Amino acid sequence: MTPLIEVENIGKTYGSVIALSDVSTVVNAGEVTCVLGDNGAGKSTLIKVLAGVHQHDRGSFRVEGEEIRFSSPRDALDHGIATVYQDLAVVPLMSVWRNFFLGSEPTTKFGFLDRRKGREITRKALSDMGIDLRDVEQPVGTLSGGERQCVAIARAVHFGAKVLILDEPTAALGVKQAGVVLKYVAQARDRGLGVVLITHNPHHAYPVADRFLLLKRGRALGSYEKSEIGIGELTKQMAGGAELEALEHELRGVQA
Amino acid sequence: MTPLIEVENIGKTYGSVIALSDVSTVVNAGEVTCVLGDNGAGKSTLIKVLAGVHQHDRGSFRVEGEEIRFSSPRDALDHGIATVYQDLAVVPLMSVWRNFFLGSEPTTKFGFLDRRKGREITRKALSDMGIDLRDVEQPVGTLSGGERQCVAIARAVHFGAKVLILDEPTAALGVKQAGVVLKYVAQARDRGLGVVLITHNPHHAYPVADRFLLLKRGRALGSYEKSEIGIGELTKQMAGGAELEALEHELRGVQA
Amino acid sequence: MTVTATAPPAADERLGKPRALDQLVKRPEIGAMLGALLVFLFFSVVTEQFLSVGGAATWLDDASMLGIMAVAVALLMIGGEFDLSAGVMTASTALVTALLATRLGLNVWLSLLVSLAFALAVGALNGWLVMRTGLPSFIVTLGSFLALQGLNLGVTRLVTGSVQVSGMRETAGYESAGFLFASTFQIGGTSFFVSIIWWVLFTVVASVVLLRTRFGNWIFAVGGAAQNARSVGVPVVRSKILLFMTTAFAAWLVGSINILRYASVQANQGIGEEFKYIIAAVIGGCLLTGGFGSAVGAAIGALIFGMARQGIVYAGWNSDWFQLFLGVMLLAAVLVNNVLRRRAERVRR
Amino acid sequence: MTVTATAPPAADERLGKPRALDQLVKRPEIGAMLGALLVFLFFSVVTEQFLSVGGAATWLDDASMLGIMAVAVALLMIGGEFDLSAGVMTASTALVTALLATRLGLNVWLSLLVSLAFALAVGALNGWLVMRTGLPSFIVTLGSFLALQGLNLGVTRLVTGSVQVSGMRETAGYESAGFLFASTFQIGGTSFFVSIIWWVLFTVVASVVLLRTRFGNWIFAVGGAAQNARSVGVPVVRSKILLFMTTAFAAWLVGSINILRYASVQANQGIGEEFKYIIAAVIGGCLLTGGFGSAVGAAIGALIFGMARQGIVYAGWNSDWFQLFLGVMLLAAVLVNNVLRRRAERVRR
Amino acid sequence: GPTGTNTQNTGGNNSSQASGDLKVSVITHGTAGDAFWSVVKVGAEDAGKQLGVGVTYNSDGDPGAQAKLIDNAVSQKVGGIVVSMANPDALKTSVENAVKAGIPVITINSGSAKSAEFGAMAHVGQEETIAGEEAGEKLKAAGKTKLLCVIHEAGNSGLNQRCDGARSGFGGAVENLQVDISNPTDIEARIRAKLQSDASVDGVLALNPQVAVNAASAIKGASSKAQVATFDLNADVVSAIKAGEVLFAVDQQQYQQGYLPVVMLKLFKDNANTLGGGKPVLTGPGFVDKTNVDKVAEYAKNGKR
Ligand SMILES: Nc1ncnc2c1ncn2[C@@H]1O[C@H](COP(=O)(O)OP(=O)(O)OP(=O)(O)O)[C@@H](O)[C@H]1O
Ligand SMILES: Nc1ncnc2c1ncn2[C@@H]1O[C@H](COP(=O)(O)OP(=O)(O)OP(=O)(O)O)[C@@H](O)[C@H]1O
Ligand SMILES: [Mg+2]
Ligand SMILES: [Mg+2]
Repeated sequence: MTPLIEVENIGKTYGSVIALSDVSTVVNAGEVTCVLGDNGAGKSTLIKVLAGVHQHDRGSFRVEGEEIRFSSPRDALDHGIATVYQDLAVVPLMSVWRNFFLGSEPTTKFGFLDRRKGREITRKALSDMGIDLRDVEQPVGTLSGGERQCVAIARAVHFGAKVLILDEPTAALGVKQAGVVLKYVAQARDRGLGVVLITHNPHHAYPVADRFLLLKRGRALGSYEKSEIGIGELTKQMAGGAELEALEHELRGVQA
Repeated sequence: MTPLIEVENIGKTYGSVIALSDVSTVVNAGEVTCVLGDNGAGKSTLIKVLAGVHQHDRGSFRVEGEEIRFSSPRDALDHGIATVYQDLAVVPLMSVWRNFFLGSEPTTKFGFLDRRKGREITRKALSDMGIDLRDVEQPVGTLSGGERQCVAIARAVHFGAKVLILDEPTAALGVKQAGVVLKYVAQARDRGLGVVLITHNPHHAYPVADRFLLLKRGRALGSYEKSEIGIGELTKQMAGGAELEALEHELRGVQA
Repeated sequence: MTVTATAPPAADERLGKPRALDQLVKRPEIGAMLGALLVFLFFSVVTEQFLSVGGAATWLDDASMLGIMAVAVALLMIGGEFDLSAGVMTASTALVTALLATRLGLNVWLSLLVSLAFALAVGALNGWLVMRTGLPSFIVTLGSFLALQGLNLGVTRLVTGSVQVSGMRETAGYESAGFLFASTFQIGGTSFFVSIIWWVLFTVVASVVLLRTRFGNWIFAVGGAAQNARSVGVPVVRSKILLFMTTAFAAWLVGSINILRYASVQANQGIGEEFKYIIAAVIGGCLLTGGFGSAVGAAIGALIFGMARQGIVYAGWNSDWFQLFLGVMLLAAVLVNNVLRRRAERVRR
Repeated sequence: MTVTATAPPAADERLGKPRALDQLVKRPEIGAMLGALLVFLFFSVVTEQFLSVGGAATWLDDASMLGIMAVAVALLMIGGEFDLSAGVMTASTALVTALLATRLGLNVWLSLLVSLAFALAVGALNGWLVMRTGLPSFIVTLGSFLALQGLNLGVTRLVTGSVQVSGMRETAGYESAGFLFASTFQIGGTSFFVSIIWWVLFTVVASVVLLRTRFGNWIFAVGGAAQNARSVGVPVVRSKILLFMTTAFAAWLVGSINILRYASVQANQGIGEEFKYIIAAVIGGCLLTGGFGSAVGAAIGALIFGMARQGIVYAGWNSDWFQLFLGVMLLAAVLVNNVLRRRAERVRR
Repeated sequence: GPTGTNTQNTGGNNSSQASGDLKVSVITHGTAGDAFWSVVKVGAEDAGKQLGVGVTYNSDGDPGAQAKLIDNAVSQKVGGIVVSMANPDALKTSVENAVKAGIPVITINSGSAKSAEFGAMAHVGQEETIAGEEAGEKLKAAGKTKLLCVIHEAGNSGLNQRCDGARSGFGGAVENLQVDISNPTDIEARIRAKLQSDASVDGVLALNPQVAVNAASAIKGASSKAQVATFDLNADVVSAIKAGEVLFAVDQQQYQQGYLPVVMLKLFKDNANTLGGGKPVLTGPGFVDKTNVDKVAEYAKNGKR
């Protein structure tokens, strides 16, 4: 079976800043690939290439075995790659349901927006995630950070076709909401989608992921199958090995 | 000893939205008060009142025993309350060091900006947090989410006087950086500061906090001393009790 | 299997009880409407002729031409861009039509078609330049503003030796084209210009497009956060270019109405008008930063403008102070509008 | 005890090696500078007199008056606001000075003081209204633009019966005030107007304030993200009001130079100029959305303007096409500027 | 005649193409696109073409900018300057500097009172005030009792002077109305509104042919009994005069205000001739009405009247 997405030795520079170099990984159908790493490690850059926001400078990028270079996010969407960005990609002044359907608006048979349908689906999708909004007509900008996150996730889940990419989806979420998101990730995987998940929380990453890609300062630090690594080792690797132990020790020291 | 901050039955509405009502808590010197709750529970609203961004509509708010109502964030700062906002409160187009010192610029004896000093202190404060920036002259807008968070935290820590308020400071941070922030929180507490910490991660909250304030839909759900509650119970309370168990069960079910 | 235990409750305990008035002011145009009502009442009371049918015909006429442009400019502003060349474009299109019809002897209808093509081309060029260079549209369209202004004068003088083109009345097809663009209709014995109907029509179409179509949704999105809109798959470049072309189309419409109605056009017509369009749109609730606004609001903004301009004349106030009255009146209207909108926004949340 | 193991490394492996040219273009003004150089070279080659001392005196003079305003407006724009009343303010201040001196017989110095107070008051009022109402400054200052325009005309006609005030040459203190504001100095046998010195001085002061003082830091902050700046303790309201007052001060300076140099002032002076100030600032690198720009850049933007305007006259091109040349030239300058700035931004990251 | 030295349509604006070495700079206060000044420009350029003189025409309504244009011409060391002085005070220094630099200056249109004082060689044209005055007198003679004077550019001193002149010439009640030349709908609507609210107005004096046409249709719209008179001509005004919709058009024959100074400068350079003996050379006003409109119509079409 060809992987849904396969990148090999991919590289990306912003002007003179090398944000990503020589990174390889695969995303298989029915599997979760988890990208981990420090702040500024290049995680968002990687998924922006996958999502068609930026284009890679070096290396190869294949979708279903076919060498590709997306010209726009629309292009990626049309190839079945849906993305939730870290900065959420919502339009603050627009209402919740209009944001939900942005770019994929439902229309009636006369070509007009089907507003009733739009509102209902949005309300349903959000309440499935445990978010009950007062009003899906309110501007997204007036939602709390976590609520906004949920809108973006609900949108990607609803429209996601083959690959679902999530950039730190649980960062701003409460315990319950985070749990719901993870459940969605697991559900999507079980429906046969390929999922790319970025997170800083090993407790969120470990239960759902099948493969871990560790980045550091733009380079791959390692790539592990779930069978190869335990949560303890993963956490240690995420924090850059030995450094964390010193820190934990110190934190405990201060507490005492 | 009078508490540094004391709020009693405080309430705040945005237009016809009641974001906060009847919430009481204290912040003592040398203690960490942790505010927990779902998305949209009113946590940010509470600390915005404490920080002088908004004003409360009802209830009483005392700083060092004195009834107060801040007219502006400057006012709060002058009372020794430094805040890191969830939306970071940085100016994207300005350079890192100018952001770091914004509102409290260092000047030479002629009244001009002391740019060398500004740059050096900024670089030092950030590298103390484990962030080594290429250039403190680069615009904050070009930093990664986590790097930006670190700038905001470093600033508040550097200028924080009596009370340090942090709204989800670890949300966007890597494991290592989160550890550093928690260390800072513990250090600040040990130096005798009062700290208000908002987080969704019980693993971050439990080690450092002395008191937990649980909010739900704008109301206090409970307030606990650390001695009164364990991390398991806390996590359960944060997720709204029974609901979580069902969810966890399901997540595991899906995984299997 | 649903995870959430709480179904969305019919009444949310976090909502204070909304007052009746607040419910009324949920629409974004309501502020401008009240502003318009104030101006209307004021001049109805202060002057005699303002409220008469003849009076209404006068200020509606004035408002209509401004209104067509204001609505188009409002769409563009919601889409996050400016078009400073919109004013001179009304003259350019009229000049093209007039020169073709009077000098080359083309049929008026054909001339109108050519000038429409010209307008759309300029609009597309504006949009393409803005998107291609990434420069603010304020600057790019300022360039086309100056260029068109120069062309208008230069070409007119080159061809006619004077600064105006006249003599449309003798051209072929003038009557029939004039009927469509510049005729009058009777209400209560008073003639109203057909431009008023164009205005209403244009506003309705723009409003429907904005609120009821995918393209309308995209206009809000590209104005509110173009980068984010792009990442969810909205064709940003195409949408913005279409908006510039819409403005150009409106300028063509106004230019055609003008040339057919006055049968002559002056080369420096339309200069300075572009700001009035923007002002009317802003009075009607458009944000200068894009992403928010309404077509109906812009039309009402133009109405306020028209009523104030003509009302001052009806009131017989010394016209030396004209601009002072206008300034004070606009500011008052915007302030009322603003207070109301804030209130509305509070409710909407 | 430090937690981090890695000290900031001298060379960061994540940085590609910067090219020499890229290093050169780090300053934001460099784009405008190149634009200015292009325009300069162009007219030096195309015309004879442009490069002469007399020629330089002419275009520097033209640039200086625009430049003083452009720099002030640039500060305001960096602070995130517009002032559309800046143009008419130059006429209002001149009118106040002239009316006081010629009609009430006040000493010129005293008249200048009064008009300065008037200017600062209007500036403060603009700023206060903007901050108080939360309306966009575009709209508020549009109101004051219209109001001042009306006042200029109305008061002038009321007092003098005509649309201009003249007769300054006979007033007390004209000589000494004229020396400060409107005298000339000799370089190579050619007289240069002292306004050029004022322009340079104003630019230098503005630049130092912007880059080297706390207030300058605040200007960037309130323009880039006012709400965020407020949360970290920047006095947003005070800063913005001060910026409006700075613009008003500059308008007073230009108005005073005008009235003392031309000894008369026309009521409709300055109308339309406000956009040229904004254009010059944008050419100089200011963002329309605030938070980014440079004072020196704005001064250079004014220089481009001055050179282009006078250069076209030197070239003897048909003035019918004047605006066309100007439009093309401005667009070209901005495009060059833009390409360079992008390059610079890539480096800066 | 000596035509054809320059066949270029845009006129002798490019000095390098002129056969003679005399360069004349015409600097007026008319705004670009103003109908009146357009004719002046055509006059000056025609003279340049015919006499082989390099003529450049520039204009700016702002006195300060106009002064800078004079400075510019002085630094170009042109052979002669023609300038209209709507605001003599503001131009004083610049004109005197030009004279000091040995450049002959001729003033046109307005500023005749200060012309000699500033050292100008001659003045061609007639004060706007006087033109307005005669228009006022003619309207009064036509039996009008209340006049509306339409200013299409607020603060333009030339236009204001015409209305002031009309006021003194008319004797009776004259009211000013301000409109905006860039918006014809607004012009028509405001005139209509004025006529609707004041039925006693029986004469409208427009200062621009386009305004005159708008005024005529406004009168129809308001079913008023007023009649229009105007400054300057275009094809529409000509046919309106024929149709009796426009009473008369003031014709300052401003073509000569552009043409004559170039001739005078040429003659001065070639033979040191002067004209007018220190007194202004008057070019108008003439009047175009039903009696002579047919004669003038053709020239109006070419932009020469
Ligand atoms: N548009 C840009 N221009 C220049 N540099 C950029 C740009 N975007 C990102 N970078 C730089 O590239 C590096 C990688 O950024 P990226 O956003 O991919 O990090 P990340 O791993 O997502 O970090 P975080 O966990 O904090 O979100 C960072 O050092 C960042 O400063
Ligand atoms: N400016 C505002 N206007 C109207 N409603 C607001 C405003 N700010 C917040 N709210 C509403 O008040 C409620 C509380 O918001 P708040 O930001 O305090 O939540 P929070 O607890 O910080 O959530 P999160 O964990 O997601 O950050 C939310 O429902 C939000 O929609
Ligand atoms: Mg990231
Ligand atoms: Mg929050």
